[in-house]
Amino acid sequence: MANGEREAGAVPLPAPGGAEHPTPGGDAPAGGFVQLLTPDGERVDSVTTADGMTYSVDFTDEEYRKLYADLVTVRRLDAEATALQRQGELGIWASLLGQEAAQVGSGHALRKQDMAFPTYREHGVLYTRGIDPIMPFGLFRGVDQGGWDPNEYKFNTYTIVIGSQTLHATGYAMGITMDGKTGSPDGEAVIAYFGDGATSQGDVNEAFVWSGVFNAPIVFFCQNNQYAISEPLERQTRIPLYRRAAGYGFPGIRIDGNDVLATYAVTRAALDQARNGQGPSLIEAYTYRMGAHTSSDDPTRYRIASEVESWKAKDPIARVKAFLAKQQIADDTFFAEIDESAKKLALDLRERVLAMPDPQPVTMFDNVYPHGSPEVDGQRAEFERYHASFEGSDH
Amino acid sequence: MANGEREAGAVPLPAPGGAEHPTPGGDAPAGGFVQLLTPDGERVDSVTTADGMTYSVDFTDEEYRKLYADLVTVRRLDAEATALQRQGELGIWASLLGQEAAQVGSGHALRKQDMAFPTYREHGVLYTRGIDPIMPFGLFRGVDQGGWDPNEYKFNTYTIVIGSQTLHATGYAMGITMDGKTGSPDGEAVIAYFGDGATSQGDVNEAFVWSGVFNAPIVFFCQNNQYAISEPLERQTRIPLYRRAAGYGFPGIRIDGNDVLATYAVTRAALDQARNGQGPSLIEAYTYRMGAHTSSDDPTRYRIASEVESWKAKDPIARVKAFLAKQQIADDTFFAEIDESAKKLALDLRERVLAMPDPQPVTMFDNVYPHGSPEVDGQRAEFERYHASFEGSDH
Amino acid sequence: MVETITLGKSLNHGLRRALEDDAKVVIMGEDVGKLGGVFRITDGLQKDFGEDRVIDTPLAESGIVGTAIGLAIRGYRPVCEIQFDGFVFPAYNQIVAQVAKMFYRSLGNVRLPIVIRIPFGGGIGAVEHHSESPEALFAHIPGLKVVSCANSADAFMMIRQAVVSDDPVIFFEPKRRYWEKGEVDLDADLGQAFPLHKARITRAGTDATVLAYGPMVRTALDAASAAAEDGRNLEVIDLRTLSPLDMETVYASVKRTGRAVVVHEAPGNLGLGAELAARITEECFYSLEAPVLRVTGYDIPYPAARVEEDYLPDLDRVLDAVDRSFGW
Amino acid sequence: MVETITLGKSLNHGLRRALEDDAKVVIMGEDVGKLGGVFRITDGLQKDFGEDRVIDTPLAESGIVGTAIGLAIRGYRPVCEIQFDGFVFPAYNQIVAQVAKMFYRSLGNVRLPIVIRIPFGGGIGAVEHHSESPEALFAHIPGLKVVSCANSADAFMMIRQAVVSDDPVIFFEPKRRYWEKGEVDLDADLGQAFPLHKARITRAGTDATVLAYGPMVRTALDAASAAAEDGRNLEVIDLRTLSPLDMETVYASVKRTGRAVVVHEAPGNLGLGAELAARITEECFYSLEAPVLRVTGYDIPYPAARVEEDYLPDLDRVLDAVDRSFGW
Ligand SMILES: Cc1ncc(C[n+]2csc(CCOP(=O)(O)OP(=O)(O)O)c2C)c(N)n1
Ligand SMILES: Cc1ncc(C[n+]2csc(CCOP(=O)(O)OP(=O)(O)O)c2C)c(N)n1
Ligand SMILES: [Mg+2]
Ligand SMILES: [Mg+2]
Repeated sequence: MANGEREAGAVPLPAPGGAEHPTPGGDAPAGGFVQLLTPDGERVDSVTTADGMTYSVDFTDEEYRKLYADLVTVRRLDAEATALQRQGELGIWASLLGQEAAQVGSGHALRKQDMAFPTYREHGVLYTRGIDPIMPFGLFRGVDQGGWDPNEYKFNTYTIVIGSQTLHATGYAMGITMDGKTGSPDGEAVIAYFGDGATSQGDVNEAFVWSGVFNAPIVFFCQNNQYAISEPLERQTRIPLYRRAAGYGFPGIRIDGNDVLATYAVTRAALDQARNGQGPSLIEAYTYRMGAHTSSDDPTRYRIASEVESWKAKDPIARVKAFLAKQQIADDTFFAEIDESAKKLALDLRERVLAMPDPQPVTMFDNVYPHGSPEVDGQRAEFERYHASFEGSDH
Repeated sequence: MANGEREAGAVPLPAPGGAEHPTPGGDAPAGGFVQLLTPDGERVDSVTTADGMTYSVDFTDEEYRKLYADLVTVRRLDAEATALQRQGELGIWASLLGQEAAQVGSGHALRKQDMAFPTYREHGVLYTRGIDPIMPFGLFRGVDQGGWDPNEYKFNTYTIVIGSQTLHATGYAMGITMDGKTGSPDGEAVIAYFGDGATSQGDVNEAFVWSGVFNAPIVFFCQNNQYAISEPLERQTRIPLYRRAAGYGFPGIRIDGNDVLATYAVTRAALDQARNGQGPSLIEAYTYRMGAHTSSDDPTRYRIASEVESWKAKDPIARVKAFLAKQQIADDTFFAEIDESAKKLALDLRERVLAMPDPQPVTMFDNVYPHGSPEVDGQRAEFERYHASFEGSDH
Repeated sequence: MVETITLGKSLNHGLRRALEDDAKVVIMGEDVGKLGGVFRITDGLQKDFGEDRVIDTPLAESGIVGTAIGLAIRGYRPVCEIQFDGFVFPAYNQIVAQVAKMFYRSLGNVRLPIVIRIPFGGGIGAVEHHSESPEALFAHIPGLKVVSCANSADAFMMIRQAVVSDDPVIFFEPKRRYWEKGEVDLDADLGQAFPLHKARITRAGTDATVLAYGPMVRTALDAASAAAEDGRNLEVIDLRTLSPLDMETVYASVKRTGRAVVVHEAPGNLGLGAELAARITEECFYSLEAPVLRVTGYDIPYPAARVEEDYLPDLDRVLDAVDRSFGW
Repeated sequence: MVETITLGKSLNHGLRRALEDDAKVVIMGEDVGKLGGVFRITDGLQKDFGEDRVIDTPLAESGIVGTAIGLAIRGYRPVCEIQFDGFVFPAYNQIVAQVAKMFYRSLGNVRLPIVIRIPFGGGIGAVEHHSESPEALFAHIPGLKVVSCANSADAFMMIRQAVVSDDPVIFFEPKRRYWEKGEVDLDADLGQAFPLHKARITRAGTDATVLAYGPMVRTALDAASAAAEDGRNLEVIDLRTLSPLDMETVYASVKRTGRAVVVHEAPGNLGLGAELAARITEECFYSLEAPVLRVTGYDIPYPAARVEEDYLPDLDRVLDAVDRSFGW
């Protein structure tokens, strides 16, 4: 990469638990964050934080293009889902618009053997795991509750009750240690996703306690998208969230969550530390939820248009495109191709979503217990008898 | 006081959230703590912490003697309770042995208008509030569940479910703000007591979240007595507990919890900050549970005698006695008088505990609902009918 | 002034009145402020009463109830909103071990006049945790009172009654009925209100008693209308109070009709229907022509939205139970 | 090798066997390690199996169950100890929303073979929160199985059966019976064990059926002995499984005797007795000579230790209910 070391990106980052530094300006929040790609597409070669960690990326052109393609694709798929919801084909949709870099960057940072515990919004992470993007649509269409095998995909089912999954992730990570699968570069690690709002839940803080005590190989990845539904960050904390970690004895770091490179670099480093036996860390990905909380939400009730506008200037995809163009890593043909292939994927997704069969009502009695239960069996039989009684009638 | 400034006591204390400093030796744990009276009774005039706060006390001789008297008295009452339990007169007893300084010091630091939320072990705080020490014996004798009026005594009922009271305290403190009772020297403040084990509970961490967000006038007072029943501190945290606060954006400080002067000075300052509108803080009182967790516990199963021995050298009362004697603030006659009056109080307590009447069984139906309930009324009537049916029989 | 408004709007009016009537009343919960709650039940209240009266809280249910307890100890009357039924469980410990027991523990010294509002039940096509009916988990706990409103008029009065009550009240709101309209006398006086802990005969009948509450009252009434066409005259009782139960009203009805069917969305096993059946049988043993029958959700987790209509009790299942009762 | 040992020791033996039989079994909880638990049920296990198999956890019940879920997803079989009944509520959210539902949610892909052990019930003279009977709060939740043992032999086998079961099991231990002794065949084979989810007729009788579980089985048996002196022949069923209920055994008995009395310590309102009464009445409507009667704790918070004997069902109250049944 031709870029030299550049001060602008290296916004001062406090050491974990250290005092905040004033921000020299630019788009970083007070306290700074790690940024490797500025909003106008300037690469920062590397950033060294106050605790002596140096972050950089070393991607091939091919890898850069892949990152870009994934960013565009997850945004396009998300837009398709939003449309499907508006058309009544989904019960609800939780859009990731604006958070593509945080998700694609951290998702790529995972190694094959790593396990992810998502919330309900990590469609982008899911995609980078190589999982068929249709997977969560059962849940949002109301066809199932999110039925896949976490161990097959190394990606847990979506969790809706805020914060719960952070404890599951911690327990899983404890299991990695118990299995002797840490302490080497091909050890395993866990990433737990959650939002800014979730940091207020007891469970999330208990997960911090446990991870510290058991030195669990886990990365807590907080997408601070500035809102918990209508509530701005100030309702959850009066200091930056990444600083929470210091109180539990492990590093916390804030990254520009709209910068896919910083996200990748810092997450990869944190995961590698975890797999090497150095324990937990917290990453606060500073980003913004560009859309509504979910399709049921009306954000005009609680935030002003100019705020959303100001974040448009920090778009996570535009900056990568600018960078690729400037560096001649990609040209308009490439960009058009990616748009095209994303569109194709989206239309294919649409078709397959529309083709999703409604479940047979009687299947609601399945999978209540691994070993079954006479009560459920009895009610299923009763249900079938009852419905059979309507056969031939207009029911 | 004739003591000059003295280095030994001014063990370096990190700024809230700052990195730990090596301890220069003596009895302070790694990271240091605020100490104004050494184990051998040397006064330290004042201690200035890394965040620029200076702590000292300015007691009259009379006040010193009162402190000593309270320390001796609460220990003597506690011993009486332990004896009563052994004799089968109490169902259980949670002894404060070893924690007298943390309780008496913080209790004295409260101003009249301040509200305290205890756990089940704060008999010493209760005593300093001027409350009849018999009050908690209903609970421990099994006569009631701790029935007093928190607002009358500015001292909440004991809370057994670990951590719950920290949220109650936070809500109460929010109410102080809503009532406009902060921002002045005669504002109100709240103190919430809890143990080292409690710091792992979600509720306690949620209380930190809320207090930070609402800038609640509250002091979190953690008596780190090194154990949660059998579990040593390392099962709850890998760094000192006082550092937890920094992650929530308010100051945390560690004090020698066996030093009644440091406890008083730091707690008083924290409460005054709170009442002045400067929000919450966390005090970790570093102390030791000299006895069993409760009378049901057998600490020989999980800790060695030499550890207990080493803490005897840091006894919270012996050092005050040594200081008073050295400074000629009190003499043997005084000490004997205090022992005598404490004993009298203890024997009086014993008598009154033994005289506590067993509740009438039917009173168990009282106080279920302020407005009553037909179901409870019906069951009470039923109960009375049923018991009346045995009248004259041997039941 | 009698207006025809939705159940949701009635709650909004009721809460507004509660805020007006007593300066100690505060509303707290997630998104209750600017947004007015995800169902807009608190719409406009923060704007009119300020951020100290209508408090957007951190995202932590245990914190909501736990701090409400502290506020209540200080003399406030907190009304907590739990965003959806399935999210009350992080607060369950504070509710069961503290809210329910503090009056008892303190020998009557500490009153906790807290209302915990919970939109409950299914039928809105939602994802997991948004359609549950956990009322039995509260009704089983001594020290709590539990109520549910079923129509606009009750919504307006019952929420106000709950707020002025010194008992802790778990207030279940039938979320899928939020948009159903009814007449409400917005000047109605609390003093003359129908008592909070009384059931109401919503439709008088002679042949069988159908017991329902919350969202199922409408279903029961629809069933009664359909049954009437077949010449069967069902009595429908809206329980309104789930703890304590108003059994006098229930017994009197069942003794007249000789038959009872209980309807609720919650799983049948250990649902309210179990308790009602047990008590009715004990009290009306010789009046019953058939056992008390239950039409409830199945004993499975709330299913995916696309099959929820098959899970939820409906008019047909109620009528089927009535038929079975007559065929006993 | 048949030994006469306490119920508590039987659980200890059972857990030891479970740890021996499967390296994936881990025990976790507060004070379960060096101390062996406050009731010593895990005594010696950490010493023999190591700190990775018997884990002293931070003081956080939600954390205990939440991390157990993660361990289970990774293939472990965690056995969680909750120190006392009254302290399970901080974990209630993880139990209800996650443990109970993950198999369903994942369409059967995620099994959570977790056992949650809860010492429950009163009678030990303890302070608040140490004597509660919250079993109905779990039995009402689809996706959980709930059992309770009543004697040493069952304790030894049932805890092992619970551990090998892929269903999540809430395992209620009758804490006041921990010190009662009984014969246990320590070589007993799991394969030939009496099924976990079957009730057992503990004393055969003809005149009335007494249903009990956990600590009340002994009370019921004592009542039956006393009744026998008066010439009344009571059948006592130890339910053992609280969810699912083994109704076949119950129905058969009640159809024979025509009378049923349910006994439990939990408050009556919405307790297990309600469900049993409702089902028995529906199934045995024409066999019942009297309504199913319930002898339970009252609908009040668990009272102070010095009056608990008046709160708890005892022999006399059971006999009184039997009398009332006969007098119906
Ligand atoms: C325990 C719980 N309480 C409330 C909710 C309702 N709820 C769903 S999302 C949400 C806000 C979450 O905010 P955040 O953690 O910042 O994540 P984001 O949605 O912004 O990604 C709330 C309150 C829930 N799902 N779970
Ligand atoms: C929620 C909850 N879980 C478990 C217990 C049982 N228990 C009582 S005291 C205690 C240890 C408390 O340790 P700590 O917080 O350090 O306070 P200490 O007893 O040392 O003063 C435990 C586990 C409880 N009371 N509440
Ligand atoms: Mg957010
Ligand atoms: Mg402790």
